[in-house]
Amino acid sequence: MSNLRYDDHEEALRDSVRALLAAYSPWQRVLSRVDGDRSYDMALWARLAGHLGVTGLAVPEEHGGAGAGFREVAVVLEELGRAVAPVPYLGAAVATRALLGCGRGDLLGPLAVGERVPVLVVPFATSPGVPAHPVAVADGPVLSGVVAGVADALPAGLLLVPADDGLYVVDADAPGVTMRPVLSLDATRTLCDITFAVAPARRIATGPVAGSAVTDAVTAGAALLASEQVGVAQWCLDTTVDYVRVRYQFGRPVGSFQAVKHRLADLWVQVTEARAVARYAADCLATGDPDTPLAGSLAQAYCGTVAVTAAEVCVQLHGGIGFTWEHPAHLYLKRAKSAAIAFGSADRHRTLLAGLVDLPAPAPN
Amino acid sequence: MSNLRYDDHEEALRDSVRALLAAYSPWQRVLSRVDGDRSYDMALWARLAGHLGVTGLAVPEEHGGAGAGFREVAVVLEELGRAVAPVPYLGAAVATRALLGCGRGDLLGPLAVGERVPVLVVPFATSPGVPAHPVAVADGPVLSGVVAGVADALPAGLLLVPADDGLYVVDADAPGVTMRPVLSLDATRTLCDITFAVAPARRIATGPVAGSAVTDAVTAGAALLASEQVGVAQWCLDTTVDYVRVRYQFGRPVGSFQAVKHRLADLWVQVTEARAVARYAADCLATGDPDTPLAGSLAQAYCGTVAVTAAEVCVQLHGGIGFTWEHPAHLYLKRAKSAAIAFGSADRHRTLLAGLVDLPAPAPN
Amino acid sequence: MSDDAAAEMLRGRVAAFLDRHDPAGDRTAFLRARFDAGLAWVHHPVGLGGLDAPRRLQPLVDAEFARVGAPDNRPRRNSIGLGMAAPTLLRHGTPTQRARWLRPLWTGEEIWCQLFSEPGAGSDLAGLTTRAVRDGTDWIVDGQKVWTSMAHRARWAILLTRTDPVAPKHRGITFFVCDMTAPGVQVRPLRQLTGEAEFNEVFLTDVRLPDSLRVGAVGDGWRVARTTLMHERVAIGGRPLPREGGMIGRLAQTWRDRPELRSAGLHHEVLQSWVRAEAARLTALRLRQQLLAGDPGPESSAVKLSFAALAQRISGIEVELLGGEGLRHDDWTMHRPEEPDLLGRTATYRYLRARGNSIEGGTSEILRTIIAERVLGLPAEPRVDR
Amino acid sequence: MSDDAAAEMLRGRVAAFLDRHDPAGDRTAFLRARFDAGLAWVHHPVGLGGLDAPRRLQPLVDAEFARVGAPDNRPRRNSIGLGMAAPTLLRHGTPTQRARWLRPLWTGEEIWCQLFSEPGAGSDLAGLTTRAVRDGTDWIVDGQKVWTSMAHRARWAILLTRTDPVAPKHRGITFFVCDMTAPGVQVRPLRQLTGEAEFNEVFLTDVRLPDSLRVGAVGDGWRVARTTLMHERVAIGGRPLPREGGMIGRLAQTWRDRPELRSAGLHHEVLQSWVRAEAARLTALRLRQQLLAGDPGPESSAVKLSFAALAQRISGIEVELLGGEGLRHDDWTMHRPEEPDLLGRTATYRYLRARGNSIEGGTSEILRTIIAERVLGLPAEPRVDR
Repeated sequence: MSNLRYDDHEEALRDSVRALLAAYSPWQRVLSRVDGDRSYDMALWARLAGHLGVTGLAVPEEHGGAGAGFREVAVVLEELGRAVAPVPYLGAAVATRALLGCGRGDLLGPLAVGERVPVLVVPFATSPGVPAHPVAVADGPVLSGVVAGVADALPAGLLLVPADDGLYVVDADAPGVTMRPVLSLDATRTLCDITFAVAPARRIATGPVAGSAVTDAVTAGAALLASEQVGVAQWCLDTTVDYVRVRYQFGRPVGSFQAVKHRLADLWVQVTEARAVARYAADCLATGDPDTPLAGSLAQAYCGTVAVTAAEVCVQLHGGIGFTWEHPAHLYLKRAKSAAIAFGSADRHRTLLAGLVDLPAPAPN
Repeated sequence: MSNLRYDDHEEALRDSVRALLAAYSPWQRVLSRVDGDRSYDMALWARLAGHLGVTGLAVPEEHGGAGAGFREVAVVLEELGRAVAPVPYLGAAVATRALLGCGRGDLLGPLAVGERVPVLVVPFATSPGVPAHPVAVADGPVLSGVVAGVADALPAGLLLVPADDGLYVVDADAPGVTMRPVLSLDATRTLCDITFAVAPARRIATGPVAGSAVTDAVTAGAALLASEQVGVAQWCLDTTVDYVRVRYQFGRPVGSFQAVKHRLADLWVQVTEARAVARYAADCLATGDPDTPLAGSLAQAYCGTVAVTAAEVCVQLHGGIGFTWEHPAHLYLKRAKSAAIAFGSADRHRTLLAGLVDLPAPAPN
Repeated sequence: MSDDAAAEMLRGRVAAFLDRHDPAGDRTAFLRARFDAGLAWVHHPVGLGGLDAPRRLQPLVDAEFARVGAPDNRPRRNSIGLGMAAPTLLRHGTPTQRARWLRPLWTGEEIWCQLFSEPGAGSDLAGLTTRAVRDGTDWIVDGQKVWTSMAHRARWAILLTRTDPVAPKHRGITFFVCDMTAPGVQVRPLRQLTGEAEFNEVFLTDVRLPDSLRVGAVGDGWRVARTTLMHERVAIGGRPLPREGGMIGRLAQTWRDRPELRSAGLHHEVLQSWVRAEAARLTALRLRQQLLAGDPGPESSAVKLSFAALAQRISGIEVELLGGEGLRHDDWTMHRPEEPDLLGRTATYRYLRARGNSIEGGTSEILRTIIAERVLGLPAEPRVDR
Repeated sequence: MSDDAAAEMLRGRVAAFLDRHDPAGDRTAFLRARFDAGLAWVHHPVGLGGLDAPRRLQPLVDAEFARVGAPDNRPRRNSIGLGMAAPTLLRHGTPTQRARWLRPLWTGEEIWCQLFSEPGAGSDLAGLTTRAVRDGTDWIVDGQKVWTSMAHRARWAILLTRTDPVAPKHRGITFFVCDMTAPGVQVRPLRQLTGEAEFNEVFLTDVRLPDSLRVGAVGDGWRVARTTLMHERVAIGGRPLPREGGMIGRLAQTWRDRPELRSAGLHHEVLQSWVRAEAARLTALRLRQQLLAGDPGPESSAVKLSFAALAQRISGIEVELLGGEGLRHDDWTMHRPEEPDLLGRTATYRYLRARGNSIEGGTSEILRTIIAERVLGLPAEPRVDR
């Protein structure tokens, strides 16, 4: 049976990540970066790799990683979500799954020490089972085409590019590769459009292996993103609770008004449920459970909406101050709304679930 | 422009219907009838006809009616909904629309004095544009077949039966006609299954006239039912407000707790909107506005859900007492839930709206 | 003793017990013997049905007995006795009381009910007004209780009374065990909107209870009752369900079996409900894992809230999905079911019965307030009562 | 005078006015003359822009002027002046005050803003702490105001101050008109989560206001402010929209124009939103018909609540419908728009800006409380403030 709890070592991992983020990535620092278009904080990334070694958690030990697994990766993502930290951790985890899926864990060695971040070059909105190969291959091999709205690619060193005949790797600084940052809804995770113009590439997998490595990686993205969303939602809940306890109106803490209390109680229920769902997804992913596609779709059908609700309630119950640029709530709102589309919307995942659990759509008229 | 208000004479009509229902159909009387399977209160019906003359409101003056219109009929339905009164007024109004639609207002003369109630023999759940003609015609003509779940037929005298080749009338007490009462969710409007076994009939319309008379009558049902639903919802809101003002818990009226207040405020907003929607539907119907199909579908896409919500909130905020048989809330809950299916569910009407307002469904994959 | 050692010890005890007692023999004798062997509630003290073993090992013992087809104590017939009265008596009862009541309670020979709620004291339970007045070594009880399931079959009741009408409201309450056969106890069925009567009203008129039926100190009844109520919430939250267990399974099956009923809009509703039901199920599972690890957490309130909301929503969708069939009901006559037949009857029954889920056992409003104050630490409202 | 007679009289006045004044001539001169002719606010007294005519005839006059292409007073540029300051001054101002302010306010020569909200007094407006202390015939004002739209362009402000710190909180408030050019008035843009700044913070440091700027009696400011706030809510609820006006139109158009984005689940969401938007629109229309019939009703609160909820929901659906495109924003730079460009910018902008709809002009929470207490007559909560 799936273990939905946090083990003691996972709690310890959480504590150390939280402490590091509190020291080096307070929200004021995150906010100060988002007016630019290259918001990634690679100094923070280096600390996550150097101080805590968490960038290689899912990298096998023989390749220099911690040999832990995706349950631990999910715990780190919770904390990163809680801090809206601008680091390419999610993208690296997805790429890790892709490389492990085609037996090329050897390419992950540098990641374990925080270098040469790998990223799967698909639009951030890609959902499992929707192949989109806008990149064409020619002899060399060389790649040509444009992939729009890729997350975590700006600071990446190694691009994993799915194409019709397999999965390719391209150096991010190879000739013919251009990354154009996108003005993103979530400025803490700036997307970019990547143009390949006869860019030299290496093929690392072909046929069904490549196909399922990519699909499984996107499923992993859906499953892991849920933990980040839980972190976002938990921050929004905690911060709102703290605020309404000290904000007085009509001579009382706002948090003593029953409608406010009940709204936050309902939100707590949702966050509690989202946590169980996210743990299930992480555990399935970590143990190779055949229920992983279902768990990933369930996660994105549920947790994304919870994070958005949490951020919306956070803004609302902060009143005017929550609507300002100078308050961090909007960073979470934008992260949450953006993440609700990433790796497929709730609606898309409900459709996938319909197939997985035999609840078919009506026949067309 | 549509008139969404109540005119003075409509308010006067409302007052007189409400006074009559208060005197002759208090909820205790309605409740006492619903343990049987023939719950219709034809003594009350006779009073509505005799004292107020409201059974023939939409019957033209030359046939002995009031020559008013469906705006007034809608006002009466609001009050009947408010009292969950067990009379076949809705069914008679739908049948009136059908007979007027095929130029046979002459058959409505008896209705104006409360006799020989006509009813359109279609399942109560029928939505506009879904023809279902389970009755076959043979020479005579005679009709054979079964129509299931017909509302307001038990006390009817004149059955209007759609068939493939036109619209027929059958006397309710003709040989070969059997009405079997159905144990109904809404026992204040007991449905029945009608079996025609070589029952003698008269054809009163053919071809497109018959088809559009039936469709328009079902649309009228959707449009008019909305007013009944507003009446149901308003009773639920008013009764709940009255209760929470006097019910004390924790030394305070329950209605002073903010979560209760806000829930009732939200409900008031919904009822207020439902009233505007229902008035629009009634006005369109009364004036022959080409927007009537849209108004009818809008009405059932909105007002049915509001009535259900109102009844559910009513039960909930009454606490235990609202869950008992001896409190009238359940009569409204059952009426509301039943009416939400009648003449097409909200879902069905949203689909109809999609066609009417050019918001097409996605192409099938 | 480690868990593994304790488990081995318990398995041994069950095996030894089964050597001496035939599971196919007399049911009551078998259950009494099981109680006496300490295999009823393993976490209870020796002599009170237990062996002072860790509570989380009980499922193991139950499984061992089930494996050989031994009779159980029909726990659903006496859910209030087992779930609420027993833990309360264990914690607050005198040795004499525990010795008298726990054994026949566990074996099912004596059914228990709960006389807490009153017409004027529902959510505000501590506002109760049923009086108990001392008369020599007895107490005379007068008042009316409501929403009492099993009262018509119960031998005993746990009863809250007001013994001090002038003390602050939580401090004037005393807890008793009420003899349901005593003169002056009158039980009447309370008919619900479904037509049937699971519950009762209980009228207490000059009911004479000896002081030996008092549990806890005079005026300390609220504290005793908190033990009862805590177990009520845990009990509701604790059942593990398989995927599609409960109402969602009925809806999903109807969807699968009846393609002609499907529509795109209802597909959306069905899928949303499926997702929410599965999320709630995983939450209950996680709660259970935490409980078994000795780390209960406050998730049980979440589980009850979601359960009620889901049951209401899912059954409502099912009625709508059935369309014309959803307008037909199966039975309005007055019955006295042991428990609601949620999955056996029509969708209309499920829809109506589910309205009670957010009222019984603590309204959803009260649960939200409990979560807000006890879990989130939000401030209480200004109190105007004592 | 009957309505018909009054309408005929007004049509005659407009025609006569247009004979004497060229709509294509100097804008300000034209508007001043229109005010002086009593055709600005026909329900105002003669001399204050009106003719003591029924208020409901104003649309007729406006339509007559619009028909010949006459310049209007750009009402959206001075919405607070026209919508809130003017009715307050009319009702509570002295003859001198009304004569000084109403004409340039109506013509748009002087823009007004509102200094009511404070960082510590948002929903609880009467909890304001900006002090005004008498100094001879002047008042010295100190404090901080927030959420002030148009402050950076305004010539005057309506201002609430606390003049008696020990009186019960609603009774220690005095209403002033603040000269925004006075020394000590500092206006700073307040950047919103959209990146732009529609609003301002206004710091008042030893601002000296002559007593002639006081409106209403000392300590009577709350009563004066209620006039202002009543008009705020009516103003928001009053706009008539065509079908698919507002955000629903954008969503519907995207749905029609972009078949490749469609999904069955979002179809359900789009249709539900369409229905709710049309219901809200008909409600606003009905409110308007009631207002015109002199029977206002409380529907304006319903309209504002629904407007906010719909704008938030619809824009959220639009972002989701756009999928990958919905992740892209158009502009985060700091702007100072006259009003939010809700239909011109990206869906992300609409989504973010709409978060403010349930906060500005009275939070949705406060509106619900107002409905509960004033419309439904539910009891107030126990008050712990003065």
